[in-house]
Amino acid sequence: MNVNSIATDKRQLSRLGYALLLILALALPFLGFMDRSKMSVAVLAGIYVILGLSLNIIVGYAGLFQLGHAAFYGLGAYTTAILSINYGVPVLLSIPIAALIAGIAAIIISKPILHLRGDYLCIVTIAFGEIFRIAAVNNIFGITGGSNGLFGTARPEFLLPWIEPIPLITLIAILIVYAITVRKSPLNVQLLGGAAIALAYYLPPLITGQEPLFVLSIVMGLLGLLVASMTHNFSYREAGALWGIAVVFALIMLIGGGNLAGAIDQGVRDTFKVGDPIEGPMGMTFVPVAFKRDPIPYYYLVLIFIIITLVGMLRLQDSRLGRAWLYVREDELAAEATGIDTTRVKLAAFAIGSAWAGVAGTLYASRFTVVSPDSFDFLQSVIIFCIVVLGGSGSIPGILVGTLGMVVLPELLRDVAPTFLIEGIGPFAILALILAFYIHSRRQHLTKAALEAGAIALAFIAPTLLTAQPSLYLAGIVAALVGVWIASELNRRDINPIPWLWGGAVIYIALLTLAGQGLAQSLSDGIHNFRITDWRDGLMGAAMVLMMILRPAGLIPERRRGIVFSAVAEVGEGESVSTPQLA
Amino acid sequence: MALLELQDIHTYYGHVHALKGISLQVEEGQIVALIGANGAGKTTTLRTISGLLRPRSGSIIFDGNPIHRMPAHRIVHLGLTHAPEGRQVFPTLTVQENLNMGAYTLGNDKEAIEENRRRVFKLFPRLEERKNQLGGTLSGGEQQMLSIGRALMSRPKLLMLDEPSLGLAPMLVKAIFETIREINRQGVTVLLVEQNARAALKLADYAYVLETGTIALEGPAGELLRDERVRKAYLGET
Amino acid sequence: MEKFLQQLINGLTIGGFYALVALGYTMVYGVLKLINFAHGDMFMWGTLVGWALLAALVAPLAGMDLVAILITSVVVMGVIGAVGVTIERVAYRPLRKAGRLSPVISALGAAFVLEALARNATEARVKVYPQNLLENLPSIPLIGGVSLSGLQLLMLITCVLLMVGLYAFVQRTRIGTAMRAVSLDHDVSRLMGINVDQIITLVFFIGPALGGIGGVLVGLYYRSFDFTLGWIFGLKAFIAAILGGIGNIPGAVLGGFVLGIVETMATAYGGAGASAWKDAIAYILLIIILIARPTGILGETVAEKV
Amino acid sequence: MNRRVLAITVLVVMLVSMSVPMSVGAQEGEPILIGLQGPMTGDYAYEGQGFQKAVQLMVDLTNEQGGILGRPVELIVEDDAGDPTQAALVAERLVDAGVVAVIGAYNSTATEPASEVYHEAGILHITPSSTATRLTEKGFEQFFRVCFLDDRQGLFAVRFMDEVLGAERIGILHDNSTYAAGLAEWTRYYAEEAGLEVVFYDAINPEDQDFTPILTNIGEVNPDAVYFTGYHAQGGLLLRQTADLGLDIQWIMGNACNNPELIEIAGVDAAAGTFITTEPLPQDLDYPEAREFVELFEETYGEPLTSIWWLMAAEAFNVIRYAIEETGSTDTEVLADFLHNEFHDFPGLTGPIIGFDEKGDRLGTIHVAYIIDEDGNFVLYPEQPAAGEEEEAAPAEEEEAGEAEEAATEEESTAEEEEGG
Repeated sequence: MNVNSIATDKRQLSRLGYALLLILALALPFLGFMDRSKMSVAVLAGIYVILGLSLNIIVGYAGLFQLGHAAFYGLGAYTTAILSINYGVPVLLSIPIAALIAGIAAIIISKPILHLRGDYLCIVTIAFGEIFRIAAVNNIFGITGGSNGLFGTARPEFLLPWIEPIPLITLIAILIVYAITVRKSPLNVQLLGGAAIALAYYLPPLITGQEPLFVLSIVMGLLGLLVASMTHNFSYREAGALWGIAVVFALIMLIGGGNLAGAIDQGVRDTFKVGDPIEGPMGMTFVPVAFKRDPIPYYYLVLIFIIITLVGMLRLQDSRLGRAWLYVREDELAAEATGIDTTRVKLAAFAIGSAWAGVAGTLYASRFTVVSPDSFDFLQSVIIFCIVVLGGSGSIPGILVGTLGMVVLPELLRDVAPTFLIEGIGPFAILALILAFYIHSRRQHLTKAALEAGAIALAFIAPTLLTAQPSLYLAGIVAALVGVWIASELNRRDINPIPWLWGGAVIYIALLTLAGQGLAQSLSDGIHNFRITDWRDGLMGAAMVLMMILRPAGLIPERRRGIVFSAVAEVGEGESVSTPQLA
Repeated sequence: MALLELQDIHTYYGHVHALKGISLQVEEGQIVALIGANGAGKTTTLRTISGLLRPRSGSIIFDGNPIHRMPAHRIVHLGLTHAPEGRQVFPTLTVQENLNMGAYTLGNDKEAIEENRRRVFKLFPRLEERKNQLGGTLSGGEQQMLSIGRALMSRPKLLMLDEPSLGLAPMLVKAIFETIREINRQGVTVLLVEQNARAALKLADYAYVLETGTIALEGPAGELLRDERVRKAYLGET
Repeated sequence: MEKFLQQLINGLTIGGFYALVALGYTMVYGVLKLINFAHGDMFMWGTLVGWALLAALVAPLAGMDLVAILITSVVVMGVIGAVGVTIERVAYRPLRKAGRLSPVISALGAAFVLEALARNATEARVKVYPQNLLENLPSIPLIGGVSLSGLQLLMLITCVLLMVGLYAFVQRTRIGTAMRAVSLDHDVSRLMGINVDQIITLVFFIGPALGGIGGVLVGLYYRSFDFTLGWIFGLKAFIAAILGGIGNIPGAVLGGFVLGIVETMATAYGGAGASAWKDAIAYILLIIILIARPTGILGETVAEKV
Repeated sequence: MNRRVLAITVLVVMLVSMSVPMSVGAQEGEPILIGLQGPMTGDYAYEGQGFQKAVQLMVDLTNEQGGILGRPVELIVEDDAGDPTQAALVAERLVDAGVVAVIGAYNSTATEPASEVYHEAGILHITPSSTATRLTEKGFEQFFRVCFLDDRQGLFAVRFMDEVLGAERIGILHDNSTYAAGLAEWTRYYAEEAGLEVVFYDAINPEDQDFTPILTNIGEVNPDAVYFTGYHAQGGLLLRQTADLGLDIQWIMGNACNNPELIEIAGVDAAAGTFITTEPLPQDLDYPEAREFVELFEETYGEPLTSIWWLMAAEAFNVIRYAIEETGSTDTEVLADFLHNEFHDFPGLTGPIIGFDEKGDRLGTIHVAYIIDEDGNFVLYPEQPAAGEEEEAAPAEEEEAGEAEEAATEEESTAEEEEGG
């Protein structure tokens, strides 16, 4: 067993993909269709991404069951709420405390049970999650507020040192980075470019006396840096371009700067609660700034944490500990044989994952200001678990997709009129999914698969087309699923399913065309009385079953990180590959 | 027509191509041995025949029936049993219950079961002494006896044995091989997988040598025993 | 003493219900090494179907309560057994070789589906069993003022009879032995000519059918239920199965009674607030057992690999 | 490669199928939008759906009569499932939809985060059923409630046990929900003040089916009366199992047990003789508006109006309607100012609304005691505790209660928040 044969992880999304995603994420609040409520959903989804990533350490990396993750998430949230409400600790400061408490709790709880078989571990984590919830409901130690939970967690607040030194420091930082970026160019070119950035940066606020313009200036400084760094050979031409930009910018600012400054100032005051300045040491002034209800600052706060989490996870994945997790996940006995302290490695996964869930809990508490036991019950644990597993255990893009499916989609489905969903676009989406999965699973014989799929599609669409009763799509969905099932059963038995499928489709169509009217009416009534929120859990459950049957490894499974303990592990049977050769 | 015939069998474990075109025949009344090193595909061959693994291509004909697509439990009904490697008796079932499971295909035919049991107890008197003990509490040799006895309970036409000598003391190995000969004499065809090539070749009528999923050599056992290459690679001679 | 005896009876009754449901868990776990999370919800469906049937039968069979209950029980066994078999076919069988995570997710998914169906069928409301069923069963006076109500006795007898029957089936019959064989090793069982899929189907019939009966009994005893019943009861029953040693039929029964009695006694003698902590007590008991004796009270000490 | 294509296909299909319908829901004319937020699904779905039925009926009636200020009224319903996270999200949705006022949410846990959203957005917000003290103590001038704080019910229950039943040793049982625990705490506070001896005080686990252990314990202590403050599902089981165990316990139950299902679950024989402290039942309200509405409700939906909270939700709508009509404005500040200062003696469905205090709490109280008779009906108990002082000096009483409230809060930290329903 060659442990060094582990290939490095091939990132599933290329760097470009990540970059595009980041740009999209940064720009999201400015997209036209994003209103406050959708931004709120985005914030919530962001928190779940962090949760999914944290659980991924435990489930995806170390391969351990954890169906009580919500307890650690809740522990973090309650810690923050209690510290904030009772002791006035600013929420951002409580992040390390929340992480620490969740992490320590994870160590205490998981240490005695880590040696248990997978499914026992699973049930113990469920039990722990329930104990947490019951303790919270019972107002343990009189600090959890019972089943209503705790009200009034503070929003994030921070002191903004708002005076000259800050722009100055920012400028210096930008210039240093700039100097490093263009360090191969002649000194005079460097100086010229730097002066351009400084000009674009400082001139407008200096001339107009409008300090808020520094916000725009930071953008300009970064833009200048980008221009400078884009070229390998930074020359007079690029420096000239910088000057051009700087001058144009300065001119625009001089003309419209006053209004712009006002708008920026207003924007900041609308979004944040800006307190009275506090005099600090060394002549500095601090402006207390607190979040308001507005989701956008939260969005960026959560985004920052997602990025921190992602970077941390990618680093962990490639670290010694990350490799140790991999071995433990793939083959615990073999890992132990190579000298890995498996208990400690697993404990580390539990502790790190849980601590990070605690951080997500802090973000939750400060966003929603209320923590209550119901928000951290078993269903939450399942949702987080599904985010990890449905997307593909161990896979980071999988978590993003999982969050979309488990958190974002249900929220967006609120908007969907059931009639439209079921009679309009929904059926085709479902049919497309069925056929895509179907053809995918029969890749070897594309023509045959297409013929079979065609019959299924016909059974799906034809009755509606013939009778002009959209509600018959519902019967069509059933027909399509039955068709897929029949096809797979017949294929398994080496019977050619094509005549059966087509025959069945034709009979079905004939029957529905004859008797479709009445059925269509009752189905239609059913659809109109259908309340999608009633069925959310059920649909979620059906999706879970379906997904597992069709893609047991998840939607975007982690590409095997190249660990093959040689064929032996799979062939088993005690046979090894060392073969004496016949002469 | 041979009792068992494999034609160009290919079997995969996931992406691992384990059997790369195995063809072999077992004539009625014979003892046929499959020998080869660890990982050559001996066990895989047996598991493919008995239906635990499904070959990706090729055909297996047993007693005139194609069985390569048949589920394992139906193959047993045709009279082909397989005593798996490593004495896999049911540890928490008693000896008697283990044997009854061997006769599962006979249904509720009490008489036939009783008769088969008597035959097995005759072959392995030790089992009768311990018939109410749990399978897991038997010694290694006894478990091997139980495993073979269990496979005989359905009165098979062909018995496949996987490494019956594995991990047994030399004395016991000898006794087991004696019994196999006795079983064969009673009219049961035997397909034997063995690492102990010498003993297997001595016992068998015909033998196949497997190497990395293909048949490298075949011939009457006596001839193989004298074959230079076999002696070098498998009999530890130089 | 009187109080203790009364509490013991209370504990035994609830323990009997746990035991009935635990049997299904333990059988499925035995043959598939799968925690059938949908089992608790199948049990709840037993209560639900039983409720619907009884409501329909009470009027035509007025005065013949026992007949109505008997018919209901048989039908519920069939229906819930069929549900179990269907769930196995749809949600578990395709995943037999898919690793450990996938069946867990699938099982949870199936549980959610069952629960959502029940919630919508009952409009998320408490449903009440028909009034005055089995009203005139005599109660049996024991020492002191303590008495065992007729209903309690009926429940206990039914539970015990079903369990003894199941145990005899598994221990004495050919199919039962085959079940035990399958739980030990699928491949070797196949080599014996056992149709493993059929045995699994059978297990997925018997377990839920027993759970369904348990559901009817719970409905009769408590007279009301709602769709959330399945999850809590299921979890408790699973704990009972682990307590007794999962995969072990007498163990599941013992575990059920132990859990019922421990819960009851903890509530009775645990002082104020203990009742609200009852579930937590069960979970803590589970964790202690798993740390101290992972194979449960009656579990064999055969080491099982991770 | 193929997998990625597949995954992307799936994603695109998902996105397409969810992005298209966003534009649905165009408006006609210029209706006044009223939001209703409540648990349409989840554990409290029954109550939430009742809210919707009751308020929708009121809206329809209003529109039949020509709307408010000649403008039609449109009700926008959002489901928060009783969950604070969802409550905040749906509140944002209602704000985005441009509602004038919001009715909801059901439980205090959901109302709290929603009230912050409405406060910042400047939208009139009335809860029909959230009774947590804290909600009105944040100084949100546009937040009101039409229900009563639960200290009043606790006081009433104690008076009833003391004056009417003549109990000396009482037991109190709750179910650990904040509402029930809070009511239990208040009851204990007033009981001790009144000199009653609380010989049993404990909680049940509402997820249980079997309460025989704790009932056996109560039987041992044998109090003169036991007050259960939890919900009707458990209340019914308690009564049933009391009878099954052959115990003789005089039960009194709080307003969350004011539901015919209690009797169904318990069985008439087991339920008979139980007292319920509650706001008056719709049919016992001596207000024509109430009776008319209750009848209309039954006529429209084919089911009786069983929960007082549904009536409270309709009440909240009437208050909003009245305020808009009186002021001729849909401006939140104007409406809030009107409700605080000029809104008096409104003929409400749940009794006359004397007014709102400066915190937004409803003034006065209306609790009465019912008994379940041999036929399984809730009947107004002929004897009620001397009520006089309470109704005469309601505002003063309110202040007094406020002080008592503070005292109790200091003593019992668990009594901080209470929840309705």
